Amino acid sequence: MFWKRQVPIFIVALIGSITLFGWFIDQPDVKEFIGDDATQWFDVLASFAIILGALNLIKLQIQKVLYQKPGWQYSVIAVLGFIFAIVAGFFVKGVDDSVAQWGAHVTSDGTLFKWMFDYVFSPMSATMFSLLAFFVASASYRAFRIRNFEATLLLVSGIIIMVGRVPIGGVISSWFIMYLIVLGLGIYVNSIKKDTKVTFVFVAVGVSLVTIGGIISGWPVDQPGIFYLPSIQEWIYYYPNVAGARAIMIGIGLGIFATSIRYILGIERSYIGE
Amino acid sequence: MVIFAFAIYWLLGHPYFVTDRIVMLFSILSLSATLIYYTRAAERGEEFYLRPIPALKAVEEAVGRSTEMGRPILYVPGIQDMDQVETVAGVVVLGHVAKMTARYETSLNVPVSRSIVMKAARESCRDAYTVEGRPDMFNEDMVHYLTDDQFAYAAGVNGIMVREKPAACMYMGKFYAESLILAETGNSIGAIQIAGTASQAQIPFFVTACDYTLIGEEFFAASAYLSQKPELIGGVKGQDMIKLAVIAVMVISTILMVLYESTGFGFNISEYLTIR
Amino acid sequence: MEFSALLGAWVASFLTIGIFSYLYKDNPFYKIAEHLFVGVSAGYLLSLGFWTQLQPNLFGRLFPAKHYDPDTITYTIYNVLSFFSSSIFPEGGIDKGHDQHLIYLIPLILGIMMLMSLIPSFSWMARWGIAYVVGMAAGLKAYGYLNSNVIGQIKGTAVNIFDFSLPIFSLSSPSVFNNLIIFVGTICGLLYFYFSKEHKGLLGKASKIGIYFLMISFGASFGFAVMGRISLLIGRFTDLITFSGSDYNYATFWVLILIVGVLGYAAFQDKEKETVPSDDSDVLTEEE
Amino acid sequence: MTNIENIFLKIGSIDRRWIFIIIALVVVVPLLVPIGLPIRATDTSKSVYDAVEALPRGSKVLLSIEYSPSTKPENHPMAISMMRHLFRNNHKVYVTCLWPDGQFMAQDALNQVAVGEFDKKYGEDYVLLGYRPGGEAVVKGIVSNIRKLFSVDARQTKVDDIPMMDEITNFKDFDFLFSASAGYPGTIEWVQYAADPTGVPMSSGVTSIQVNEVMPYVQSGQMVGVLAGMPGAAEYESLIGQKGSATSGMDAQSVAHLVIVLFIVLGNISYFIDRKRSRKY
Repeated sequence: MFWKRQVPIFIVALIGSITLFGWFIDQPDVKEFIGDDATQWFDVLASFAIILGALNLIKLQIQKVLYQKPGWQYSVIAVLGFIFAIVAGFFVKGVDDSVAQWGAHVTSDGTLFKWMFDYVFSPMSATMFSLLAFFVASASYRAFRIRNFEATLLLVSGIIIMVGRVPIGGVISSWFIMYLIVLGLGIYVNSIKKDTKVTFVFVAVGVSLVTIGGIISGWPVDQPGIFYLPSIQEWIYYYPNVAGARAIMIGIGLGIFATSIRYILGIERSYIGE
Repeated sequence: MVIFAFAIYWLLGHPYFVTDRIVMLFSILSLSATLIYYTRAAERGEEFYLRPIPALKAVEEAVGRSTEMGRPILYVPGIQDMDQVETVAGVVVLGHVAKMTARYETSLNVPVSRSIVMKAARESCRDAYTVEGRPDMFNEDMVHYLTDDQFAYAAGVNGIMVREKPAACMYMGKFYAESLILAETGNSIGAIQIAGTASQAQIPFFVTACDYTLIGEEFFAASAYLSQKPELIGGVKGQDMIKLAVIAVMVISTILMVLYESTGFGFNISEYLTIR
Repeated sequence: MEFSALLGAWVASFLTIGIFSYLYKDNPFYKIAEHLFVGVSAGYLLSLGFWTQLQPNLFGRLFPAKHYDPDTITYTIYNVLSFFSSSIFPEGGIDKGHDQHLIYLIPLILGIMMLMSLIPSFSWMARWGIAYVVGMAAGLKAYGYLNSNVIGQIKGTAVNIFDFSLPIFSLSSPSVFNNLIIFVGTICGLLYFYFSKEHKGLLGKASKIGIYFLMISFGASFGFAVMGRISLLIGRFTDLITFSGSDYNYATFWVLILIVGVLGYAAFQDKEKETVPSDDSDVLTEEE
Repeated sequence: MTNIENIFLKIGSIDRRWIFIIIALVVVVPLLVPIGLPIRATDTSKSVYDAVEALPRGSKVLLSIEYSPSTKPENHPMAISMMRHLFRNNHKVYVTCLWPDGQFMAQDALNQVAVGEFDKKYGEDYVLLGYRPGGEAVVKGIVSNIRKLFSVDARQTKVDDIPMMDEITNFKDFDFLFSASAGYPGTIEWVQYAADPTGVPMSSGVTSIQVNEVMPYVQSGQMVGVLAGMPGAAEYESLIGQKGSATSGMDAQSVAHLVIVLFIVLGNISYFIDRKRSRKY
């Protein structure tokens, strides 16, 4: 129990307080240890963690093959892929020492490792992500509903950002947006008054007001600014959005601060599986 | 004690101390003290009020509706392992949901993507059914492992949704891109959907596609609230107090800034807030 | 065109289209590509972590070339290791510009303990290494987040909001109105996450305003998320268009035809089978 | 009226594979047949440009590459434009990577810009220090002593043998930091452990998804401007007056966004019709 439980908790407390209070200590030896060696150890252990993760994954795949679990044929492919990557990483360089020595081979052009990166790893990881573009499209069609005021606010600000930020947003005239707003308000008026006449009068007055305004000012694309998509977009992005994002950021910051302190004090021990 | 010791050290000429960061040291010490104080208070048995969270009420409604319709409930605890706080919170909420399904005799379906999560989720369901006096209704297969891979898992859950047509779908945990795929399918089968996550990039998708969403900290507070563990409730309370302090500092510094820049009265607080 | 690049283009277009075929439905092409991805990325990360950190910065400090002396114990061990793998441990020590620091045996031991945890009965051994990483991350984060995400943000919000040298209202440049938006929005947003009091009265109103700001922010995130996904798709298609050129023997087209053909044929076969519904297919989809 | 409503309902329930095909088309067609919409720079992109422009010639700039091939279409054009801008103004460029794949991306961009376009000299005008695992600890290491962390560069040359590294011992020796980032570790870690504690100005180019996480830093001045996603990269390309892959993607981006907005609107119309009907019964 002592080795499995107390020691890790002690390590967290010790290393945690050294790094935390190290921020305030201005003594060359301490500073050097915290700034350089302790971080180096961290980096070394982070690499071991990466290796551990990779081996764990492959262990699971091999188990799948050995016990012939459903879909094990595909796991064979995963294992083969792993072996290929290891061969490229440790055994076959593909170029002479004069071009790239061991160690530099993972970045140099012409090596087997680089080939694997360019034509196997890279296209697949990029494609996996780009699949999402399609799902976004179908979800925006079938799931993004104006259920309540909050969702409306979300979708409207999302749409303004989406259109206002790309070049096409700059081509859309602010007068067009004004017409859209008049029509939108018309639908709203109709849904409360339930009277076609009122709606008609409202829309007619609105449309003519906008038209008169347009004729007088000569239809400038980006005037008045509060109806020009790139300007509205910029405003939302830089002010209300930042206010919301900042509230979340402070919340997250406090949450992480609290969790870190709890780790250091040994109150929170989930990392050892408790 | 700490302050006293520090005062002596300070008077001795504070060797080896980064004086520029003194504001930071005091914030760290005082905030930690607040956290510890409320955690201790909760452990001593002091009760703290936590406001009701609408999405949790909706869970009960959803379970009721599933019972009426005779359809199961689908619960997705995210795609990450137990080392993520959100997954832990998800499993805590699962225990709560399992109690309700035991009470209403509705069937529960929990597909998971990590083997450790499977173990934890099974335990928490078993406990819930035992507490409600219905251990007979619990079977291990209600929590089952699909696959580790993100999209394959999403596809598997989609398959379950389309075939079993659950009346309610709940997504509580750490989500990445699959949030969208799940919420969309759930929407297309007309299920009541309730989500909870702290992944900032995924919240918008849940908000638009689900009926209720627990946003970020709300989700953690909900799990503290449901688990009734004193250290978690104390933590929520402590963080609340810190939040109040942050707001207070914000208001006071703003007033000071307005005074300083408009009338030259007072001092420039922003210098104290800049810590190099 | 070199053979390796040509082969690469074919492999890349096969994998890309194989993954895209998932949009039609889950199928063997997708699964092959996906599992290959899992295996290759595991091996890839392992190799990179080893060659960029462990070999130069750990072994490079334990066995630096600077102090090479075959008579000492360390270098005797080194020569044995070198016998097994001269690529990792080249003759004469590792020359990465380090001095010898035997204190780096500590992270080495912790690291080896981490790897030992692959054996189930030693799984606890990983905890030491993890504890180090967790502890250090906690110490760094507690300071970093408090400074940048809390105090820095207080400073960003606490400005002279009634600075009347600024215009009262202006959309996209600093103005009193915009300062107020940030101030009110941030505080109300924080109040929404205040749990230990019921949201009624003034607090209720403030938290309502707060949630509106949060929603606008989520809306912006949503817009940006869509933007990002589309950009990535554009990048993929640009590559596929490149690979469909004559330089690459029209790789994209041929692979596309192959995969569409096979999937189409399978769909056709499925349709004929549909008259006899079988339980088999159900079981299969569940595993997926 | 009911006929129109029925059509909308029918559209509302089409198979999603049709939507997939539409999206594929609206992305591919503008790529093959460009429209050439004008690009106007947003304020946050302009501040990045102005900050770089204001650096005195020969400044030492740290360029950190933190993305992988999966977000290459967004980040790579930013990195390339930034390098062009830096090399054109004769700054010294130091490249580090917090992501493993970052060094391939960096190598790619350097080959294209430093070697291909500007014929700069390795070790004197630019250096690729490479990748180190460890996230925030690497940033902390760079702030404390970069020579200890990067004892060798990506080509395994010792830093003591690299002339331009002579005047560099830690992060404070740099005049500016630009991070091209796609997540953790990335911009946020640079702000927290490097820029905020030292006061060295920094700026960043991030993926669209990440924008909202860093915006508060930009607004409060902890960061100087930000390039947001592929449109941000396109804006930077137009600011430095050299078009690249981001600009050519903008037409497809514009059209795809419009189509998605159209989807949202259509979807909601059929939703309302549906709701109206179910209320009646």
